[in-house]
Amino acid sequence: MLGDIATLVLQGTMISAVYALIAIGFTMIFGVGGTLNLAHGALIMSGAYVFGVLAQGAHPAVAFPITILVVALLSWGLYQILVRWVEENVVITFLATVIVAVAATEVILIRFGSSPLGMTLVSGAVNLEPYGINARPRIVQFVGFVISWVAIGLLWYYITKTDDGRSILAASMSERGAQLTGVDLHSVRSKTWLIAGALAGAAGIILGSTGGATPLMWLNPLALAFMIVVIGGIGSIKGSVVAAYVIGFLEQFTVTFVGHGFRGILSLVVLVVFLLFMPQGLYGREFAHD
Amino acid sequence: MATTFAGCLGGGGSDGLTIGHLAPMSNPLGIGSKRTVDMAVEELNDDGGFNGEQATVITKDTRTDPSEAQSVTEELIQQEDVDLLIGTFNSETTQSILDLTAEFDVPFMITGSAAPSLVTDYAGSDYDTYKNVFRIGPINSDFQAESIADYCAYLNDQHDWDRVAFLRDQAEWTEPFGEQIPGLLSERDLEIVYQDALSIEGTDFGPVMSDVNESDADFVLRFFAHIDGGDMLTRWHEGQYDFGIEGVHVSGMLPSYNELYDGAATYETTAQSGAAGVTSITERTQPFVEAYSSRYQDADEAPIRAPMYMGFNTYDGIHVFKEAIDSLETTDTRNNLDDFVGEMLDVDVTGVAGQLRFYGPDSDYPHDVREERRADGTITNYPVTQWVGPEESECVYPDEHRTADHQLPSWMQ
Amino acid sequence: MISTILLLGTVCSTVTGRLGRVAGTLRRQVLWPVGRTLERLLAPIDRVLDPVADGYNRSLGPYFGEMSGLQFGVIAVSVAGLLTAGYWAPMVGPLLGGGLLRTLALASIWAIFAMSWDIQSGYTGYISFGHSALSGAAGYTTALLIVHVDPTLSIWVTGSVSVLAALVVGLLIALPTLRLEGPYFSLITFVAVLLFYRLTTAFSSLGGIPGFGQPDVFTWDPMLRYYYMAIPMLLIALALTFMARSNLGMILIAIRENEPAVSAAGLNPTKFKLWSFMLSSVPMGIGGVLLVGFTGNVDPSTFVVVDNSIEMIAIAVIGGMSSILGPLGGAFLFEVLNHQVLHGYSTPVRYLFLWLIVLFVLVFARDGLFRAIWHRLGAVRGESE
Amino acid sequence: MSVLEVDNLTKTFGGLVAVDDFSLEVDEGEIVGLIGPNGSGKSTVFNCIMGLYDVTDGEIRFNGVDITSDSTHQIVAKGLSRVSQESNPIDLYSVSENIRLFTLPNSIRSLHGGASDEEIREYAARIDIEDKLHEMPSELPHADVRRLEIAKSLATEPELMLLDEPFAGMNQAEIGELAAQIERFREDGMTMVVVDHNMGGLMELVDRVVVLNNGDFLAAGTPAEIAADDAVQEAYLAGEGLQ
Repeated sequence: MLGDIATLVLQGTMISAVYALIAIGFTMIFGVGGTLNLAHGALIMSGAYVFGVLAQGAHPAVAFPITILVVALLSWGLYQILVRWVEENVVITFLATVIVAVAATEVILIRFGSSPLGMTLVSGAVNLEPYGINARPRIVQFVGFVISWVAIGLLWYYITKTDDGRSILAASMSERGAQLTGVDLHSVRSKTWLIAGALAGAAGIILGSTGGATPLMWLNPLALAFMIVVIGGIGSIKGSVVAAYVIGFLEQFTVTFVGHGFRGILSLVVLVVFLLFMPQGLYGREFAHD
Repeated sequence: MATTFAGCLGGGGSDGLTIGHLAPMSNPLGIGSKRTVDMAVEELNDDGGFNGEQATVITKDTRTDPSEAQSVTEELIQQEDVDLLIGTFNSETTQSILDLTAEFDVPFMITGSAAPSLVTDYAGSDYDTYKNVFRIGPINSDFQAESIADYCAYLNDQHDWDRVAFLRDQAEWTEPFGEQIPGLLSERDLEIVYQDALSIEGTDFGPVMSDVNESDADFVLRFFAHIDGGDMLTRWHEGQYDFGIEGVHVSGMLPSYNELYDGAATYETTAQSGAAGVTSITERTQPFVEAYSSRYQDADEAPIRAPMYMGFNTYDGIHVFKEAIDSLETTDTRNNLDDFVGEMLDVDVTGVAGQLRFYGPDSDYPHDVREERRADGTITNYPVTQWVGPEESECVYPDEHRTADHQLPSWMQ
Repeated sequence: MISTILLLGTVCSTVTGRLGRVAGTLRRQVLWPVGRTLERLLAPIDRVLDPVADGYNRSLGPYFGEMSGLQFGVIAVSVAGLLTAGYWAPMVGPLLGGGLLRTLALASIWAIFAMSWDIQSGYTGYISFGHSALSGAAGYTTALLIVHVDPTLSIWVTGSVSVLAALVVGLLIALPTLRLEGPYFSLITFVAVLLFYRLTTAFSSLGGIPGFGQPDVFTWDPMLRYYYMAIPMLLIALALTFMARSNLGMILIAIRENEPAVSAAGLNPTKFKLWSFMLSSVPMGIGGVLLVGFTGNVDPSTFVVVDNSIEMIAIAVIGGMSSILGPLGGAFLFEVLNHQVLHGYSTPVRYLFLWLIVLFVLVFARDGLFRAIWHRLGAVRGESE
Repeated sequence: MSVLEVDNLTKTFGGLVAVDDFSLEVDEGEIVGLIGPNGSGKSTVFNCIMGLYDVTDGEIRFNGVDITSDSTHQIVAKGLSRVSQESNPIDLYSVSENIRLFTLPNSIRSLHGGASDEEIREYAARIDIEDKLHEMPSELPHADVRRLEIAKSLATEPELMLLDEPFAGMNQAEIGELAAQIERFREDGMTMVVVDHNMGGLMELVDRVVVLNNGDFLAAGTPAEIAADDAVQEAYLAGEGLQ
C-alpha cells in the first residue's frame, strides 16, 4: 500500500509537470489579452512534429532549442498575422483560432499522413523497484519534470524581477492601468505569444517523445489546458500550476484505484463542480472597480 | 426506380469494367491497398483481362469517416457505374456503406475489416439483401481470437509463459476478444493475471507498465488498433521489463514502424494477414512482395517494402474477382448478381495471403473468407510476425510459415 | 523547409494583416467600380420588383423582415431554385463532378445544423462547440429505439422521441451553464461533446465506433431524398427567420452585444438564452433524425465528433452569423465547394482550403459573405439597407 | 412614505470593504444627491441596489418590498431603473431600436409586443432627442448618447430612477439643460437618486444630499448644509475640493 502511494506520487508528479507546461502558455495569453487561444493545442502539436523531423537528422540537444524557437516564432506569427487583427472581438478570435487548429490538422495530414511519428529526446529508464517504488520511469520523464520547473522558474523570474516581464503582469491585472503607466500593450501581447509559444514547443517535445506525434494530438492538450485554467483561475499562472497538479494527481488516483479506462472522468467531475460552485477558480481574482 | 435513374446518369454498364477501390488515403494501409489494386489490375489486364475486358480502377479516399465513405461510394456506384467495390478499412466505414452496396446490387469485397458483425448482422441475418458482400480477409475476429490463443499456447511451450496480462483498446472492436480470450486461454492452461481496457483518447503507459509488472505476468497480450503502442514499447525497452509483448498492434504493422521508434518495437509481435511478406505463405507470396517492392522502392510514401495486410487482401480480392468473372462470362455483375455470387462460392484460389474459399449461405458466417486449418484443427492463416531488427521482422507462427523461432527480448535471454 | 510547411497552418493569415492594405486598394480600385457597374445594371430590376416587394413588406414584412425589390427577387429565385433542384441538378451536376443532388441533400442537413447553431450561438454570442451532441442525441435515440424497442416503429414515433431527446440533452447542457460567462459556456459544451464521443466509442451498448447500422435510410432515390431533406430545411428556415425577426432576435443580439443592458431593460437574459438553446435544440434534433435517414448509420464520427460542431460553426461564419439565412447559404456554398468544386483534390487539401476560406471571412468579412451580398443588394439604389 | 430603503448595507470584495454599514431612505418625489470622492462606494451602492452585486450584509427595500436578493431584471420590473455611468448603447441598433429594447415585455411568447413608434417618440421627447430617433448611436454627440441612456431608462416606466454621474463629460450649457429636464421628471412625479462625485451640477437640483466616504456614511443634509460641513470639506481635501 505504501509502495502504491509512493508510485502514485511519483507518477502523478511527473505527469502533472507536463500538464503545467501545457497550460501555462494558454493561461498567460488568456490573462493578458483576454484571448482564448484555441490554437494552443496546435502549437503543441507543431512542437512535436518539428522536433520529430529535426531529431531525425540532428542531435536532440540541437533540435530541442531550435524547436522551441520555431514554435515560439509560429506562435508570434499567429498573433501578428491573424489574431491581432481580430482580437478586439472575443467571439471572432475564438473562432479564428479553432479554425487554425483544424487547419493545422489538415496540414499535418497532407505532409505526414495519419500514422504516428516517433522521436527520442533522451533514452533510458531508471528502475526504482529496489527502492520499493513499483515503477521504471523513463529518463525523458525526469527531463520533462525538470524542463517544466525550469520553465516555470524562468517565467517567474522574468515576470516578477524584470521590467519587461512586469509589464506583462501589469497588463494581466488591468489593461487600462497598464496603459496608463505607459505600457505598450501591443508589444506586451506579442511577447506573451512568443513566450507562450516557447512553452507550447517544450510541451510538444515532451509529449512527442513520450507518446509520438499524431494529427489529432492537439485536442486533448487543449481540453486539458482549458480545464486547468478554469480550475486554477483565469490568467493566474500560480493557479494553473496548482491545478495542473490537482488534475495530474486525480488522474493518477483514478488509474490506480479505478482503472485505466476511466482516466479523465474524475477530473471532469471536478471541473463541473468548479464551474458550478467556484467559477472564479482557485486563484481567480474577484473583480472590483468603482 | 432508383437503379434505372442511376443508370441513365452513369451511361450504362457496357462501357468496360470499372472497379471502385475504397481506402483511407492518409493511412499507409490505404496507400498499400491502392498500390496493390493497381498492380493486380495491370497484371490481369496484360494477361488477357477480365473475361477479355480491360478493367479500370478508381480509388476514393474514405478518410476513416463513414459519411465521407458513403458519399464517395454513392459517387462510384451512381456516376462511375462500378462493377465491383473493394477495400474499406475501419469497421464503421465498412458498415456505413453495406446498405448502399446492397441496394444497388454491387459486389463488395471487404479487405480491411475483421469485425464478425459485418457478416453476421448482415448476410447472416438477411442473406438475400446482403448477398453481394464478401470478405476476402482478414479472417474474422472470432477466428482471430482462437488463433491468437493457439499462439499463446505456442509461447507457453516455447518459454514456459503461462501468466498473461490482457490489455485492449477500450473500443467496440476488441469486445469479441474481451469475451472469448479468457475462456480460450484457460482451455489452454494459461492464466490471466491482469486485464484492463485502455482509453483510446490517450493513455499514460507509465502506470500501465507498473501494474503489469506488479502482476508478475510472463507476457502482455494486447489488442491495439486505435492506441499507438509506441510509448509502451519504448518504456518496455528502456525499463527492460521482464515480460514479452504479444498480440495485435495495428500501428506496429507499418513496415517503417520500428525505425520510427528507434528500434523500440524490436521483439514485439503482431498477428497480421500476409505476415508482412516475410514468409512464403503460398508460392505466390514472395513473387508478389518482390514485385511490389521493386515497383515502389522509390515511392515517397510508406509502405515501401511490402503493402500492409490490407494490400495483401485487396490484391487477392482482384484475383478472386477475375476468377469469378471468367467463369461468369460477363462483366456485368450488377445485373447478374445471383450468378456472380454462385461463381464466387465456387472459387478456390491460391492467393498471396492464403487459400481463398468462402462460406456458403447457410453457415454462421455467410460469404466470409474461410479460415485455413491444419489436420489438428489449428488455424494457420493468421500468422504472427516479430520485429527482430530496425527493418527486419520474422514470421514466428504458425509452424507452416515460420521463418524463425520466437525470440526473447535481449534483456531476458 | 518544415517550418514553411507548418506555417501553412497560418497561411490564410499571410493573406491578412500585411496584405490588408493591398486588399483595401483592391477594394477601392477593382471591387467598387465593379460593384457600381453592377448596381447600375441591377437598379432597374430593383425598381421593377419594388411593387411586388412592397406588397410583401406590407403583409409579411413585419414578421419576416422587410426587403427591397432586388432582395425579394433573389429570395424568390433562390427558393424556386431549391424547390426545383430535383429536376435541374441532375442536368447541371455532371459539370460539377456529378452527384450534385446528394451534395444538395447533405447541404440541406448542414443548413439545418448551421441555422440552429446560429439562433443560439450566433445570436447570443454564447459560442457552443457542442451542438453535434444535440444532433447526436437525436440520432442515437432513433437508433436505440430501432435496435432495442421495435425495428418497425414509424418515423413519426422515433422522430418525435428523438427530437425530444435532443431537447433534453440541450437542457442538460444549457441549464447549469448558461448563467456562466461565455468562455466557460464554450468550455462546457466542448467538454460535453468530447465526453459524449468517448462514451459512444467506448461502449458497445452505444454501438461503439461502428455505431448502429440498423436504421434504414428514407430512400436511395437521389431526387426523393433531396426533397426529404430540403423541404424540412426550408420550413425550419422559415420558422427560425420568423423568430429571429421578432423581439426575440432583437433581445438575443442585445445579449451578445451588452448583456447587462438587457437586464437593465427588465428582461431576464438567462430565460432568453435558455429559450434560444431550446429553440436551437429542436431543429438540431430534426436535423439529426434527417441525418439518420440520409446515412442509415448512426456512429460517433458521423454524429458526435467535435469536428462536426466546428463544421457547423464554419458554415455559419462563411454565410454570416446571426442572420439565419446566411448560414443556410453558407451550408450550400460549403458543401458544393467541398464535394463538387474541389472534387478532384484529396480530402485534407479540400478541408484545408475550406478552413482558409473561413479564416479569410473571419478577418475580412466578419459579417459573412451572404450577409454582405444581401446588404449590397438592398442598397443598389443608394439608400442604406 | 419611503420609496427606497437601504438598511445597513455592507459589501466586501475579498478583504476589501467597499461599502460599510450604509443606510439611506428616499421618499416619494424627492431628488436625493449621493456624493463622495472617487472610490467612496457610490457606484457600489447602486450596483447593490440594482442586484448587480451580491450584498454581503444588509437589506434593500423598494416600496416596502425586500429586493435584496432579486436579480436586476426583477428589480427593473418593480419600477426601479438606473442610468449607468458608462454609456453603452447597442451600436447595431438605431436610437429608436435602443429605446424599444427597453420596452419589450419579459416574455418569450411576446414576439411582436413592445412600444409603438409613437410611444418611443414620446420617451425620446421627454429628453429632447425625438429628432434623432433614426440615427445610429455612434453618430451621436456625447451629450445625446447620455440622453439616450436616460431615454432607455424612462422607457422602463420607472417610479424611481438612479442616475449615475449623469453630467460627466458635459459642458456647462449641457449640464444646465439636462438639469432642467431632470427637474421636469420630478414634476411628472418621479423620484430620483443622483450620484456625482462633486456637487457642482447638483446644488440647484437636489432636495437633500448624502455624503459617502470610504464606503461609510459621512453626512447628510440640504445642499447648503453639506457645503458648509467641515467633515465633508476634510474628506474632499485630498481630492479636488467641493467647489
